Formats: sequence, C-alpha cells, structure tokens
Amino acid sequence: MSSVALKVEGLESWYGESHILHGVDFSVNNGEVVTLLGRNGAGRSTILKTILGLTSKRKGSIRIYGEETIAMPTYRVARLGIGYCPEERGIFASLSAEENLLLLPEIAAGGMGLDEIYEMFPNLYDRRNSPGTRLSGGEQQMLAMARILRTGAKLLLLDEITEGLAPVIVEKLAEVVSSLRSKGFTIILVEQNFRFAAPLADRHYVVEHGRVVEVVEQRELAEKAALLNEYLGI
Amino acid sequence: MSLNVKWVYAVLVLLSLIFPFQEFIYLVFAMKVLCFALFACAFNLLLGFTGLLSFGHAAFFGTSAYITAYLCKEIGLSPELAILLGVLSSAVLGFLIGSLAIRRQGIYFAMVTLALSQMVYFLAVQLPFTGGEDGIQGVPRGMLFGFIDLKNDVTMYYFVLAVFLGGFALILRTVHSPFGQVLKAIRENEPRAISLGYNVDRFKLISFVLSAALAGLAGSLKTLVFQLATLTDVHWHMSGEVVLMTLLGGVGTILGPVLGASIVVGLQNYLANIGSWSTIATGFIFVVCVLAFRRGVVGEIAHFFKSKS
Amino acid sequence: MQDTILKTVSLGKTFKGFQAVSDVNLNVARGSIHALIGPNGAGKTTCFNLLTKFLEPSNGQIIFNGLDITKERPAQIARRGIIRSFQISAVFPHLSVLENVRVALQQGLGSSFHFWKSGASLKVLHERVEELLCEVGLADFADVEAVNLAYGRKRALEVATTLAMEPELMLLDEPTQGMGHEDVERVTELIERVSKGRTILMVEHNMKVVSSIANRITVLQRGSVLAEGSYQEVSCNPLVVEAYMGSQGGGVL
Amino acid sequence: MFEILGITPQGLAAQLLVGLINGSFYAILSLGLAIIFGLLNIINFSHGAQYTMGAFIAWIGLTQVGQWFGFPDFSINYWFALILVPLVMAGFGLILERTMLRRLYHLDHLYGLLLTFGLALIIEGMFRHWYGISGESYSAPEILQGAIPLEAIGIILPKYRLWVVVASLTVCFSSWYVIERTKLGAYLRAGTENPKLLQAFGINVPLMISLAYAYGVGLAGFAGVLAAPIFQVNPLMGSNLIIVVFAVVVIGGMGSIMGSILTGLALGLIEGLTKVFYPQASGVIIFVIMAIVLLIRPAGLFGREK
Amino acid sequence: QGASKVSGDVVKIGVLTDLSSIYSDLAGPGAVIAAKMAIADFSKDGTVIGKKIELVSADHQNKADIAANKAREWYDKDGVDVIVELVSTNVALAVMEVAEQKNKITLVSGAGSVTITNEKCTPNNVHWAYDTYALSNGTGKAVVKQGKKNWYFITADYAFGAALEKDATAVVTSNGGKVLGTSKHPFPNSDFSSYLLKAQASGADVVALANAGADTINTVKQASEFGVNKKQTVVPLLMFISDVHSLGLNAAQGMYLTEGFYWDKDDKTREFSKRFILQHKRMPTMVQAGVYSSVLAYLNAVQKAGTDDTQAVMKVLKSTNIDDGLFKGKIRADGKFEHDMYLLEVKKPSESKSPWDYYNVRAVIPAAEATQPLALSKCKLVTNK
Ligand SMILES: Nc1ncnc2c1ncn2[C@@H]1O[C@H](COP(=O)(O)OP(=O)(O)OP(=O)(O)O)[C@@H](O)[C@H]1O
Ligand SMILES: Nc1ncnc2c1ncn2[C@@H]1O[C@H](COP(=O)(O)OP(=O)(O)OP(=O)(O)O)[C@@H](O)[C@H]1O
Ligand SMILES: [Mg+2]
Ligand SMILES: [Mg+2]
Repeated sequence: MSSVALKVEGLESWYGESHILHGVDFSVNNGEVVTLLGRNGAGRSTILKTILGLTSKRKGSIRIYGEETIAMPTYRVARLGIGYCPEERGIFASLSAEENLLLLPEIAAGGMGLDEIYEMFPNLYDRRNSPGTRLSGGEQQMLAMARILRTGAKLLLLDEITEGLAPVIVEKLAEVVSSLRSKGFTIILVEQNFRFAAPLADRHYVVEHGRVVEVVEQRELAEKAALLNEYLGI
Repeated sequence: MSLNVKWVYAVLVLLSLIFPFQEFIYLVFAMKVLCFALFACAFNLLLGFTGLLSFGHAAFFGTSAYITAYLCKEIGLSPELAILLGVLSSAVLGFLIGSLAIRRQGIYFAMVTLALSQMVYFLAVQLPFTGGEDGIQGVPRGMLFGFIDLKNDVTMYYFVLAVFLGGFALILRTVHSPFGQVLKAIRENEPRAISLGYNVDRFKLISFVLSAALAGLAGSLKTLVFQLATLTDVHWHMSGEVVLMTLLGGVGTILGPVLGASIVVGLQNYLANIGSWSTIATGFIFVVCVLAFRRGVVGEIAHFFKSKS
Repeated sequence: MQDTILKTVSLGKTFKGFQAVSDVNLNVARGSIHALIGPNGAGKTTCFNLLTKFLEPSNGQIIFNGLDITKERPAQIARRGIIRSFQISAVFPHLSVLENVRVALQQGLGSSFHFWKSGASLKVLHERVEELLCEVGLADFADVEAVNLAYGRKRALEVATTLAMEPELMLLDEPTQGMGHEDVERVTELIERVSKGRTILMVEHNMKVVSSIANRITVLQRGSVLAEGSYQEVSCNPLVVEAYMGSQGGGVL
Repeated sequence: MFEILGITPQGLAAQLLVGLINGSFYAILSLGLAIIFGLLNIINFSHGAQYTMGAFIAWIGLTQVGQWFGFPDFSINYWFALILVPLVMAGFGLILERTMLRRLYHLDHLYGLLLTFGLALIIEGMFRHWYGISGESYSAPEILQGAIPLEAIGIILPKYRLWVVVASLTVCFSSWYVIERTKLGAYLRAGTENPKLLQAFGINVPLMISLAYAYGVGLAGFAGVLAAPIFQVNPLMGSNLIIVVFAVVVIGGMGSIMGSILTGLALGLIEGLTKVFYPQASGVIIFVIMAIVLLIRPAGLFGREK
Repeated sequence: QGASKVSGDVVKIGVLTDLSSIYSDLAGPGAVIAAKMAIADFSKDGTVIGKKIELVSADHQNKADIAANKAREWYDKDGVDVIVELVSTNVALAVMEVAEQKNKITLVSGAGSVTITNEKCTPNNVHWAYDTYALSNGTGKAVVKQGKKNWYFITADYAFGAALEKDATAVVTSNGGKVLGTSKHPFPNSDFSSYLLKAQASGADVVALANAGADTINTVKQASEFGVNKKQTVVPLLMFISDVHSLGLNAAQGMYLTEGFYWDKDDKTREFSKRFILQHKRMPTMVQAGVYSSVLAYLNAVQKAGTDDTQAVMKVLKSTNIDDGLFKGKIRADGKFEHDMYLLEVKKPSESKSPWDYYNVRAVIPAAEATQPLALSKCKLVTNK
C-alpha cells in the first residue's frame, strides 16, 4: 500500500527570533522508513519538533494521513497517531520508569504490552521502580523508545535513538526497527549513526541549513555514496 | 559599558545634583526614592545577578533601621557611626540567614528567607527596645562627622545622594567584576560550576551578605530621613515591595531597580489621597506590567534598542 | 613520582539496595588514555560521579597521586586537577560561548572572589579562549549564546571548557555522543592531542573512537569489572563480545 | 488534678479541638494552592483574595441580590451558596487562567506570583471600596446554629465548627483520592515538568491546566463560604491568612497534595497549642517550623527531592 | 495687613487619616466629610479673617512612616497649618513629633492612647475625642459596680492593647475587682476561639477585650458563637458604632461600652448626624464627630486670634471653653480636651426602632471622672511647672 502517511511542503519554522527551517519538502508513504541525515545543527530535530508543533512558530503545510495539521494544537496532532522519541530523551523525573512507560495514553489499538516491552529491554524491567532520571543515560534512551511502542502509534518520529547505546543494544534496536517496519509502522529516523540507518531505510533525506538538499533512494546508495560523503563526511 | 550608557549615567547624576533647586518635587520624597532605590539595587544584586529570590530582605532593611535609630536616639552616636553599626548588624544577620538559606534552591530558598525574616519581625514586635507598634520615633539626624548638621533637608539630601551613589557604584562594579562573572555562571548551571572547581556556596553567601549589607545601608538612611524606624520596615510587605520595585524596573538591569523604586514610591505617595482606589490602581499596574512589559521598564527599553540595532 | 595517577580500591555504590557499582579496582596510568566501556547501566557514569564525589561512595577508596581523596568535596577535587565533562551536555546556556570558556579559565586567575575588580581584568584571557575554541572548531561561534547551539556543538563547547581547566586528569563521559562523523573525528583527534602531558579517563560507546585512541580499556558489567586490557585483548574476549560489542567485536571495523 | 502549665486536660482537649478546626481551613486552602502550584508552577498569591471573594459572594447572595433585582425577599441560602459559590469562583478562575496566567507558564514562578499579587490587590481593593473595611456578618443556617455542650471536657462546641471540620475534610480527601489514585496524578506531575512534551504524547495539557486552576480557585471559594459565618466577612480576611497558608504548603512540600492536607491539620493543632502556652508566638510558630523543616527536609515533609 | 498674619495667605487644614485600611470605617472618608461640614458651618464663603480656608486629605494606611512623611511634606511644602484626625496611636505620635519640630498644630481624634497627653505630649497638640483612660474608667467602673469583679483580658499584643489593659486593670483593682488572667493575641488576628476558651475556663465574670477594629468585632462574634456571652459578660473596651453596625445587634446586644458621642443623644447631635448621613450613608462615629468639632474649634480660634500663628492659636484654644453641641468642655494644659463621656448599652434587636438605633445611654460620665487628673499626668508641659 502506498497511501501517503506524511506530506510536508514548504515547511518553515522559528525558535523565537531565529529562523531555522526555510521551506522543507518531503513525504513518507505508509509503511516506509526514511531517515533525515545531516550535520549537527542542520535542522533535523527541528523538523520533527515542527511537525508536532513544538517550535514557537511554523508555516507551510503538514498533512498527516491526509489531514492538514499546520494550525492544530500539539496534542491533537499527536492523537492522529504519532509516536515521538525526542532528542534529549524527555524522561519525566518525577515519575518512576514504569510510570513513564504507562503515562502515554493509547491513541490507537495494537500497542505493545508491558511484558512484550520488558522482554525487549530487560534493563528497564530491573530498574522499573527507580525514578526516571535516576536511570543511566542508555536506560533513559531505551525507556524513551519503549514508551511510544505502547501507544499504538503507527507513525514514529525517532530522534537519534541509538545515541549513547552499547553496540549490542544498537543491534537490538536495529532488529526492533526492522520488525516494526515489517509490522507496517511508518518511521522517520533522525540519525548520526549512518551504519545503523543505512540498511533500515527506504529513503534518505539530506538536510542542510534548514532545507532538504538531497534525496537518496535505498537502491541509489551505492552510486551516491560519494555525494553523501561530501555532505556528511561519512 | 558602552559610551551612550555612560552618558545616561552622567545626565542622571547631574540631574540629581541640581535636584534641590526646584519646587515641584518635595525633597524628602526624593530622599525616600533614593533610599528605596538603593534597597532595590541591593536586592537586584541577589535576584538579578545571582539568581536567588529572597523573600525576606525586609529583615536586613529593618534590622539596620532599628539599630541605627536606637544608637542615634538612645545612645546619641553620630550618624555615620550609627549607620556603620547598623550596616554591620544587618551584614551579620545576612551571614546567619544566608548560610542557612543558600543550602536550598529556587522557591524553597525564597520560603526559608521568608520564614527567617518573619522571625526577625517577631523579635521586632517582642523586644522592648524597638518600641513595638510605635517603633522608634523622633530619631535625631545629628551631626555628620560632628560638624555637618543634617537637620537641614538639603544637606541631608546630598548626604543621602552621596551614599546612594557610593552603593550604586559598588554594585555596578561587583556585577562586572570577575566575581560577578562566576555568579552568572552559577546562576546558569550550578553543577557545572562546581565541576569547574568553584565553591558555589561561598559565592552565593558572599553576594547574599553583600546584598544584605547594602539593604541595611538603605534601611539606616531611611531611618535618618524619616527620623523613625517602625514595624513596617521589617514586615513581609516590605520584602514584597522590594521585589515589585525590582521587577517593575527590570530584573537584572542596572538602572531598573532605581526606576522601579521611583515608580512604586511615587504611586504610594500620589495615590495616597484616593483611598482604596490606590490599592486597586497599584494592583492594576502590576498586572499590566507582568502581562505587557515583563522585562520591566528599563528591560523593555534596552530590548527595544537591541532589536533596533 | 609513581606512574599510576588514579587508583580505586574496591570502590562500590549501592542505591537503596541496588548495587550500581561494586568492588571496582581501577588503575589509571599517567599519560594514558583509559577507556571505560560496558553495556548501558553498567555503572560507568556512576563511577565518574564517585571519582568526582558527586556521589558518596558506599565503600572503597579513591587515591589520586598517592593521596587518599575519598573524603574531599567536589570543588576541592576539581582544584586538584580532576575535571569531568557530563554525559548530558552541561554548558552555561545564557552565557556566550566565549564566556563559557572564560569562566573556566578564571580559576587560574585567582581573582574570582574580587567583587571590586573591574571586568576588564578578564580581557587577558581572551587569547587563550580563542585558541581553545579553534581547537574544538567553535571559533566563529564565540559570541553565540550557548542555548542556541545544536546539540553536537554544545558537546564540543563542553570539551573546550573542560580543557580550559588545564586538568591533570580528564574524565570524559561519552565526549562524542550525538556528534556528526566529522565532529567525532575532530574531537577524537582533539582528545588525542590534549592527552599529551595529561591523563584521560573516558566513557565511550563509539568503538571507532575507543579503538583508535584508547591505550587501555576497562569493561564494566553490572557494576563490576568484566575485563581489562588493550583494545585487541578485550575486543576478542568472548565475554565482552557477548555482553557488549556484539557483531562488531573482534576488531572488525 | 494534674495541670500542664495551668491547663486542665479537658481544657487542653478543647484547645486541640479548635486547633483542628483552624487546621481544616488551612488544609482546604493549602490544598488549592498545592494543586495550582503543582500544575501551573504558579504561586497563587490571590488565593486569599479568592477566599475572601467566596465569602463575599455568599454574603451578597444571602443579603443583596434580592434588592439588586428588586425581589427583596429572594435570597440564596447557605446550602445553595455552598454549591454555587465554588462554581462561580471556578468560572472566575477559568477566565483568569485563560486570559492572563496562560501567558506566564514558560516564565519563572516569580511572574505568576507577581501577577496574582496584583490581582489580590485589585479584588481586595474592590471589596474595600464597596463594602468598607469592618466587614459584614453572615449568620449560619438554622440547623447549624447553637452549640453542643461537651460536658466531658467542660466546653460548649458550636455545631457549625464541627460541620466545618466534616465538610472540609471530606472535600480534601476526596480531592486527594481523585488526583493521586487516578492517572490524573501522573499527568499532573509530568505536566508540571514538561508540558510541551506531554502534549506531544497526545494529552490536552492546556485544558488540564485550566481545570486544575479553576478547581483550586473553586476550593478557595468553598473555604470562603465555610468561613463566612465564623469570621466577619471582610476584605482583609484572606490577606491575613494567605502567608500562613503558603507556609503550610511549603512545609507539606510544594505540590504534594496529601502533604498539604496533613500539614494543614497538624499546623492547626500546633498553632492552637501555642495560643495556649505562649500566645504571642502563635503568629510566628509556623514560620519557625517552616524554617526547621526546610533545613532538614528541603523538599518539605511530603515533597519529592528533585 | 492680614496677609502677614496668615501663613501663605490661606488657612490650610489637613485631614490625615486611614482611608483604605482597618480604621477607614470609624475615621476615613467620613472624617474628611466631617471636616468639610465644619468648614461650611463655620462660614458660608469658606473664609476666616478674610483668608481662604483650604482642605487637603491623605491616606496614612496606619503606617507611622507614611504619615510622618506626608505630614512633613504638608507642613514644609504645601503650607498646611493644622493636621486633624490621625487615627491609631503610633501614627498620631509620629505626626505630633513632626508638628512639634515644625511648630505646627495637630488635633488628634482617632488615636486613643493616654500617652498622647502624657509621656509623649507636645505643646501644639490637642487630644480631642477620647482616650484609653476614659474608656476603661467609663466601662470598667460601671461593670465592676454591677458586682462583676473577676476579669479576664483578651489583649491585642501591641502598644495600644497594652495601654488599654493597663488602664482598665487599674480601674478594676481600685474598685475592688481582680484580674484572673490575660491572653495576648498577635495583631491582627482572625480566630479567637482559643483565647475565648481560656477565658471561659478561667471562670471570670467579665471577658474584657483590649483590642480594636476587626479584631474586636471577630472576638465578639466568636464569643457569642461559643456562648461565652451567656455565662460571662463580654466587655469591648474600645468599640465604635461602626463596629456595632457591622456586627449586627444579634451578636452585640447587651454589651456595655463607652463613647464620647452618640448620634441619638440629643437634638443637636441628631441635627448634625442627619446632615452627615445624607453625605456619607452612615451615622457619624465618635471620631468623625471629633474631627468636626476640632476643625470648628480651630477655625474659631484662628478667628479670635486674628492669625493662624501656632502659638497664638494654641493659646486661644487652651483658654476658651468649647461647646459645639457635639462635645462640651475645655482643653487642659497637657492638651487633653476634657469632656463628658457616655456609658452605653447595646440594644436588643427587639428594642431597635430604626436603622442605627443601637444604644441606650446608661450613664453620663462627667468630664472629671473621664479624664486622668492633671496631678497624675507625666506630661512635660505640666510636670516641670
Ligand atoms: N531551543 C532553541 N532555540 C534557538 N535555536 C535553537 C534551539 N534548538 C535548536 N536551535 C538551532 O536550530 C538549529 C537546528 O537545530 P537541530 O537541533 O534541529 O539540529 P540537528 O540537525 O538536530 O543537529 P543535532 O544533531 O545537533 O541535533 C541549530 O542551529 C540550533 O542552533
Ligand atoms: N541516583 C541513582 N539512584 C538509583 N539508581 C541509579 C542512580 N544512578 C544510577 N543508577 C543506576 O545504576 C546503574 C548504573 O548507572 P550509570 O549511569 O552508571 O550507567 P552507565 O554505565 O553510565 O550507562 P550508560 O552508558 O547508559 O550511561 C543504572 O542501572 C542506573 O539505573
Ligand atoms: Mg538533533
Ligand atoms: Mg552513563
């Protein structure tokens, strides 16, 4: 099926005074996995934040499952079926690990169950009762990832989820993502770790200075490697 | 400090120097403004530049006010000595309260200071020498350095002005000093400052004591100007007022507190005749300030010029 | 002078019954780059917190340059020359990049308590600040407020600030985390450069970095030491591969 | 026989009882404050004024509205007021939140405090202007008038005061149950920490916040109605109370619901005892306790350490 | 030639009162109106010895510093000749201090402490309406005479409360009664039940309230709530008709209190009060009446002296008898205006015929009894004579 899950056109965005995104265009079909690549500060995280309306001002068009959301309040956008894993993890300090997991409302059927999640991330099970920010960096990262799997959201925005994770766990995550993909999730990955992202994605968008400057299909990876290299220094 | 700012200062000082040669504004009122301006500046040193919201600064203001009043009236000390001892006592008090309070952050810090200052208030009510509700009244202004007679309002004014400028200069200096830089850093990110090897509590304490002492200085001056010290000076309303002055003028701006103080004192003075409306008007002004120009008057002006350039 | 700069003796930490770190004996050789790796939650950051006394050890000793610093306060330790960087980036958000670094340099001036000295007395530091910023590639950001830096740059700034302390022993917690590859390389070589005449103890998940610069590696798991040795040794150690490196083990990079 | 500093055990019991009564006022007011602070990060300085307002509206309902609309014999009696006033106040709160407070969330507590302080002044000034300072009396409903003689401890206890204890405790604990024992509690805490992110997870934080504030203000109104028959309905009734209630919230632990309730009651008792043994100090005792608590347990008795 | 005799060519009267805070009902705006009435009654065209009479007013919010500051400004800058009203003792003392320095006049009506004409007396001041001595003597004596000999005090923990208690105690003991105990409460305070319970437990005949304003009102209210007024007599040592008004007769009925003025005493007072209520919607309190009386007297004195020079005016004031229909008596050397006081009992709701019909006048306390004998005075003006 190739109905469009997310379509972004001429998206601009601001943090207070500073103008970060200058007209971003890209679209993702149902069940696709795409990545946003780019240098630090290119604006990838900002793209995700803007889709959810977390920046102070935005312009352009964002269609989620066909619905225009540019004027929607954040919580309604989320309710359209988005799961967001933020850049700096956003674990709630005043809640225990488990409370953090259970906090998110189920916005669609077919979310994972607790036990399913715990078997995917055993560390969390050991630490489930300790306060959110008492978790180790990596544990927090896992928690941030795990909690959105419960909600049944079908469109996942994942910002640098492999950051600070041990290689074994990175591998585990790779499996998770591809299994999610096979389950029909639609995923947007913001990644530094190209080795992680490359095999997973159908398409790569290269972001620079708040614009999408290049699109690389999976199959073109080989021939465009040089290009990517110059953009990202891989 | 940029050139045109220097000019602003120059002009202001000049104005304040020629102030006594006009009829429209009453001199004692001007002195009141100066006292509270100093108080607000002292407070701002803590709130604006150290990031500590003390809700108990009346304790320092009042203590020193009482001590000075007592020394002048009952012991008959000369004003400069009385002030000195007053300031000293509020500095000591500052050290005590400070070393307890700085162990806490944010709103808790505010509340500890409030609690402790309430105790000071309680003492002021209970101790015999403060004269309870009546306070200490009819404090003689006395002879400055034994030969300058402060009875005359104009002389008094210049004395107050001199002291104010002194205190103000000190604060200005402190803010831009290396010390001030570290304070800023601490305000921004405390654990990081620690990991850079700064003994954060020491810094906080010093700036707390500094602020307390200057607040005390303001208190003593006020005592000499009005020739009385009363419970008003130690009441939590006073602590609240100084917060308002600072915010109104602009937290973390140099001139803000001065302006804020002038506005608040002015309001109190000129709305006094319209009874309960004055309360309403004051309240209204604060609401408007918070909603409309939050940076405080000076802050807004500064911001305006920034965004221009 | 002896050649182990830092030594821990059966260091341990329990949180409400949970053993985060237990019986860790580290020996960090002077002048070396010593990497601390291990699966998430193994206790690496906690170790750092113990070494810098951000946490009180439940048991064990910390010996720095032969003297026992277990009882000292964080600021003291910092002034002894043990400086750390944080895992979650730690900068002074509303100070300019320049000021961020300068604050660190001020330590050396010893005028930090002088509230009567004029701010101009700090100008002398700017030259050094420039140098440091260049080293981490933030030269053209000197006047930007730190909040407005992208995540990666915040990390770079943090490294610069840490360097400014002229530390004898640097503790870096995942210095390259969240950086683009260019930055990673820049910072890696930066670390290597600054390691001259210094000792560095770092936590790092990026095997590329570890393998390229670390001369000694300690692997933690569940709070205790699983293996120790050169990269080759540990990366071939089946336990380590199983617990941490996965398919990347065995030095295949 | 055995007297403690000139107080018979009976006397003491009686004192504790009245202490409890004040305590239940503290409890219900600090509960409101705690909820508001907990979620809005705003120190609602106008809480006292809103309590006053509640009392006044009740009084107006009983004695004035009739004339206003030309039916002198029409009046809203106590029981209706008990329901109506909190609703009116909640509405009022909702408006305040939507029009003003809303703009302050991203800022330091300070601004919220300042704004509500201003509001307090305005409200207070208005009532002063209209109804003078010495206040109006509001008599309790028939069935609650008079007192029950407690031979056992040799005092007569006004029925109405007993009612106050019952009513406020009921409200307090049911509020606590709803907030802490349901998911709402978790939302509230998460919302305090990072409202934006919580929204990104699909929760209507703005609405949640408005309601929370409205509820807090409603509670203040409720307390006002309860207080009207005991104290003179006067413009300053709140501002005399508010600082103490702050102290209560802080001691209980900012934002901790149960904390504020229990502390409220406890402090009522303690204050009562001070009034017996060293009355002069009754004004300061709470602050002494506050200072001590904060130094030993920074986050307050029931507060979470950050 | 009159110009030289009148400072600034106008006679300026300042009403410095509590317009917004806890005493604004018993003084406040009403006091300003009273002063206006006095001027109007004195002369149609608002002049005295051919010079214009001006009136200014300001709010001192019960704060000595604000008051002192305002007074200074008035005397120095605005050429005010006399300041009247000055409710609450600490304010009065502060302003008297300033007035003495600036050699100007103060006529105190609102403040009550005897110290105003004792330790702290000044040559340029007259204490007009009442003082704690009169209150405690009036009420105290009367009640003890009724055989209620055992007293318990509930006292506001500040200067004025202490003074009131002290004076009352003296009266009670000297009339063969005794004081069983005292509860000091912080000021201001809202819940008095603890103190009332103690009073109850003490088994005294009389529970005397040595506090003022809202505090008194709340104490009385809660006293009736706890049924204290059933077994014991509640005696508010300082209570104004405005307080009774807001208490309502239900709670207040049967209480004894002392005032220097009651609107319904005789035709003169009624005539004045009827005019007053037209403007103020409330009947005048003793303080407001005092302000009227003092302003009138001042203007008469200026008239007589032919100048507004402080010494001259004070001389006239202290040497002429005053009878304006509200107060009748003369001003003593220490500045106390001695006049009769009235022992009043609050009516039962059933007795009250019309609005503001609150008191039965039980006794007239002659000036001599209602005022501290000069012999006992500690005022510097009389002692060093
Ligand atoms: N809260 C903010 N306020 C102002 N500017 C911001 C803010 N957050 C990010 N920026 C700026 O927006 C630009 C893009 O930031 P963004 O976080 O999207 O970069 P990125 O591509 O995600 O890189 P990174 O890997 O560092 O996250 C950066 O230049 C940064 O300085
Ligand atoms: N303050 C604390 N209270 C309770 N448990 C804690 C605390 N700090 C850390 N822990 C636990 O101790 C273990 C070690 O944490 P630590 O942060 O050292 O892990 P780490 O090795 O740094 O992992 P990562 O590489 O993911 O950062 C984790 O399981 C964490 O949950
Ligand atoms: Mg990012
Ligand atoms: Mg870690």
